[in-house]
Amino acid sequence: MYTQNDKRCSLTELVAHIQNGDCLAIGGGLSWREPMAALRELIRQNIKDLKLVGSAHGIDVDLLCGAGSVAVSAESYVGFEQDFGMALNYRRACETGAVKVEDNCCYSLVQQLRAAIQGLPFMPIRSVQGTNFLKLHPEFKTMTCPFTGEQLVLVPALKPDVALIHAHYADEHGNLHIEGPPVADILFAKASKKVIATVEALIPHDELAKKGVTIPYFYVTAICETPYGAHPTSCYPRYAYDREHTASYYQAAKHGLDSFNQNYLTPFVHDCKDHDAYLLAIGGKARLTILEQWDQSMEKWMQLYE
Amino acid sequence: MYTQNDKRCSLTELVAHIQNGDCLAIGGGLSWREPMAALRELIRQNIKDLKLVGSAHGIDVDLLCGAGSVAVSAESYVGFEQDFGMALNYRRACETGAVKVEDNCCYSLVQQLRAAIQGLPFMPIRSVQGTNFLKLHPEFKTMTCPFTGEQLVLVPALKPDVALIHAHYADEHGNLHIEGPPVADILFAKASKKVIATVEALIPHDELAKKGVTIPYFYVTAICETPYGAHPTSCYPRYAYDREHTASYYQAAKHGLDSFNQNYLTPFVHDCKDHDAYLLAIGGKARLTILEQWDQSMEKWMQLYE
Amino acid sequence: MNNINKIQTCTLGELMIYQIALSIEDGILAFHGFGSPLVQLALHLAKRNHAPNLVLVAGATYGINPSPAFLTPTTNDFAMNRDAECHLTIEELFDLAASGRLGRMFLSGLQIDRWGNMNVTRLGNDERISLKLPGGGGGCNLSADAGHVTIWTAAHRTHADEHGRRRYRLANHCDFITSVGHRTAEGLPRAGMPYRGAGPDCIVTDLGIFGFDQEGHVQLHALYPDTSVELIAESTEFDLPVAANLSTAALPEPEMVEFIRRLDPLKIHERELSPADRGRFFQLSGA
Amino acid sequence: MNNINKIQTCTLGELMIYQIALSIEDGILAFHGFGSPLVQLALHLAKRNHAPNLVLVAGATYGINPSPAFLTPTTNDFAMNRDAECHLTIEELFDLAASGRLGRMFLSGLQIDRWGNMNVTRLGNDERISLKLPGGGGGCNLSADAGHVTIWTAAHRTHADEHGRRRYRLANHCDFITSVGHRTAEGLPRAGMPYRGAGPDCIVTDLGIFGFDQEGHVQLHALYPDTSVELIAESTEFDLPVAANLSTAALPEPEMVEFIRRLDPLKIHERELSPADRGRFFQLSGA
Repeated sequence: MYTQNDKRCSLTELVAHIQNGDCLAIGGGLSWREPMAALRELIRQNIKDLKLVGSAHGIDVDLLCGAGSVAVSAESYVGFEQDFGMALNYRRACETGAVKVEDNCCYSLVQQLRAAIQGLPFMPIRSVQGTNFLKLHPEFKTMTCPFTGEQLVLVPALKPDVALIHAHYADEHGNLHIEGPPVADILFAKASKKVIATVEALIPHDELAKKGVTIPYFYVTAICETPYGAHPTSCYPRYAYDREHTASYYQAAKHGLDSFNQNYLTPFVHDCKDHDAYLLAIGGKARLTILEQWDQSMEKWMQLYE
Repeated sequence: MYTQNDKRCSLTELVAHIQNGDCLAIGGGLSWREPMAALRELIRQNIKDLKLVGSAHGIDVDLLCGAGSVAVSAESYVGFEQDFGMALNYRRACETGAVKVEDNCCYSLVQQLRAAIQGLPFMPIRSVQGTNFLKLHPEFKTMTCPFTGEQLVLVPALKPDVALIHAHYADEHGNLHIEGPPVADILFAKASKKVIATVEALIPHDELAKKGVTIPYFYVTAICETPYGAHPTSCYPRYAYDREHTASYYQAAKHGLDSFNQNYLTPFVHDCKDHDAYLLAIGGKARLTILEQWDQSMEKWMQLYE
Repeated sequence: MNNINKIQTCTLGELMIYQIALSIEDGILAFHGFGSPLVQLALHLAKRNHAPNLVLVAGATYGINPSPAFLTPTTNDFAMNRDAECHLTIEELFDLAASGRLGRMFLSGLQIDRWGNMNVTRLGNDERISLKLPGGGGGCNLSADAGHVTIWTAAHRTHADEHGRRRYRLANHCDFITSVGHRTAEGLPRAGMPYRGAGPDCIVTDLGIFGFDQEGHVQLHALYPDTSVELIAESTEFDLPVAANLSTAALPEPEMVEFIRRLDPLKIHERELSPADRGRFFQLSGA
Repeated sequence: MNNINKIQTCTLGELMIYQIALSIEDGILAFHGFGSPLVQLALHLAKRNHAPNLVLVAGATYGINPSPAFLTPTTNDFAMNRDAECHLTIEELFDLAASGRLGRMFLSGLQIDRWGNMNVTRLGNDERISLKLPGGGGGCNLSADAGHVTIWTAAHRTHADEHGRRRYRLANHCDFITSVGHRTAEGLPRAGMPYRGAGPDCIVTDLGIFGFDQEGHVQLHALYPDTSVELIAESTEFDLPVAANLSTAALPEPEMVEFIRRLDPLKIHERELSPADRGRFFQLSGA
């Protein structure tokens, strides 16, 4: 129960809520509303040995794998879809054994989070049995249903240490507003021990209440105003996905870990002392304006993907 | 999956979706947004032997008990709070045995609905054990948790035959918008085999989408535009609770079932051929205007409760 | 301030509201359910005074930290939910309780036994219901899940009928156990049950303030200025241990009384009191 | 109309989209997941043509019945979700599946075995991962829960390496079973499992259209104008039964082709195809 009146803090303080070895749930999904600024700060703070849980992710998980921050991945998908294909840093880390693979499935994850939210030791599920996920998750159990005689899988409660979310708006009290798909963020917020959030803008409570509270304040540990905090992923309607930057990221990753270090991590993470420095490095106001103008015409929008 | 383009029908047709002996989930709660017009029509159609499930209810359940429509009550509360106290028709029907008492608890109900929504035979719950509800619900089972060794209660899936809801707005496709507390309506809509709804007003989809879709169309079987369909309960912000009418209802019930028949059921249900006739009987435009003007001043609002 | 200066007494209702409020810790999430004006007022009083960081969940609407326009006799009313900071759904509130995040709940009963078990379901037995009560809402679940429970009743006082029989509110036996206290229906100690919460720790009645001893048995903690151990014992069916440090309950400050009167201009909370109890007043110490 | 008159051929991608669309029944709820442009286009094509009452759930955004501005290479994009009629949450979509209300799902795999089991998790074994794939999203759950499953892959065709070895897409064995077909990882028949859904009933590949026989074994149903039983057998590791009524797959109408091209101006769906397959065209019968 987080009830302090003013939850604002610096990005450095925000990310310091994450400890080495934590189970971390990253909000957003694929190229949408990933808390990228906070993840870059996490890398700068050299936080390690994370266990990542989530559903469909891309550059967020791949970046952490490339930076060596991850010990275990229990995501259900990590990739760049038809955009660029496989997540190369993630793939390398899994194949070398640097990252232990504990892949999960979306609904199993949902049910595990729900068990935590409901204070239950487990939730039942019909699916999963018959697949090889049971080998990756020896903690799953089975039972014979006393009502139907069917066999059900019991997935244990999953209570991440920290949920890290990027939202559109917050008030000082920590109420969050997310526009568009919340993906698993609400589930993460309710299930996790701590919730830390970067937001595009802090606004007065009255204004936030009109937009609607997506996540009530008492779940939220700390917040940091971080405009463009999702870049290079999108935070519609404020800005679109930066495919061009992501393409350069992908090229850097493609030529191996050294290349990734030299051509991406160094210039865009380690050499940027903070988020403002990063925004300059990726092209500053000029670049951000292009991403913000996605809705000026269909042509401008489409150009972002060409 | 209800996918027809135009789900509008008459109140008579709407209510005809309910069959004798059905398990009926009534939306709203206490004096808020009860589907009263549809319940009056249900009584006129002489639908009988209903099993009612729900959380906190009042005049809706009491009216059906007074009309002899109910065989089983599995509500968790039926009363008039500090307003008038006990629900007299309900109490009488339970005490004579006309209505079988299978009281439930709010969270047990939630978990049973969730089991239906998730296609599971049951949901676990920690509470209930240690109380006498297990005697009223021999269908509940217990298990030893294979993770913790604790004893848990397993409550079976509850799939009402019909959920009957009064919402503020619908579009023709059946998307519903509810303002203010949805109570258990969303859970009912997802868990039930059929969803029928009266609404204050039908509006174009674009307008509805701006307000927000509370219940997606494909859950919804049929809809009927029924302005003031919640009267005498409230449908804020359109109109407040009609405490004066409810007081006369209560007086009629207080003097026994004959009095209730003669002084309430006859004039306000049986002698009203339809909802328009009912609106005239309760005082027509003049009375409704008073209820609509709750927000003109604090004094006007408070007067409604004096 | 002028109004406040004029306040020299408080009513029994205001005393009970204050005493219920004192049981509420700062920084917790607490829920007032419905049909409980004394508790609704107590939560708002607590939040305004010693518990500013209380997460106040309004019953029936599930609004958080609302500023009621005025107390209404039925809880699911926009007046009760005015300017809520945010909202829960019914399932979210109960999930919060089940996951150990509801700090305190407030429950009552037509029968309250020595272990804090309560009945709001029915009088009579399985074969014959002599009085069907409204039912417990979510009380059954919350009595197991909430961190702590405050019990209240405004009908502790009993009166003998012409045969000298009393129908006790604090009774030897619950005809039906709707919500659990420190012993289950089967007599098992609470500690052996996989509940989240610690059970009731406080009872506020029209006659006094009670706690629970180490066995989980009701114990008298404080009198009111106009009650005595004997009076209370007379209205309590079971033998009532008295705490070593028995005291007289503290009375609210005039500004608290003024706050209550402002929030409940229709005096809805007095409907919980017997007509006789509505006439009980206590001199405030500062007056 | 002028544009449509000019359309005399369709591409392999367009043929596949049409064939996937044909597997979609009207009036059901269907979900296209992410990373699957052929399927995304097929769902929109089906809804526009034979399945107007389809409840189309967009992958990643969970928007219902959107009108995409244009297909984007990454699915969780406002362009894909434009003007959605309403929205589900992630848990709601999976609940609908688990309660038997997801009529059809679309799944793919890097390995697809004769029973329709698939692998999108990894190549290699428990000790050593030789290729880590992105993972299955919700495919594992949905393969059990969805009413029916359409399998698709645009990489059925294999090419022998210098040693004459092939890496089969339609393979004897899945290194990891991510999603289940008609036999479980342990070889148990699907009918014995407490799944909601009936499993895969259709496979659309770059070489042809397949169904499943009564045993649940993959069976060739239809060729494309430029493929043959022999060609397909060569690229299939397991023995492939051929349906008695083997046919040639129907081609889309010109207006369907035009619709696809309008919805996917960036030709995102071609990224699923091999460069060689992007050059395959079929003469439309009406032309």
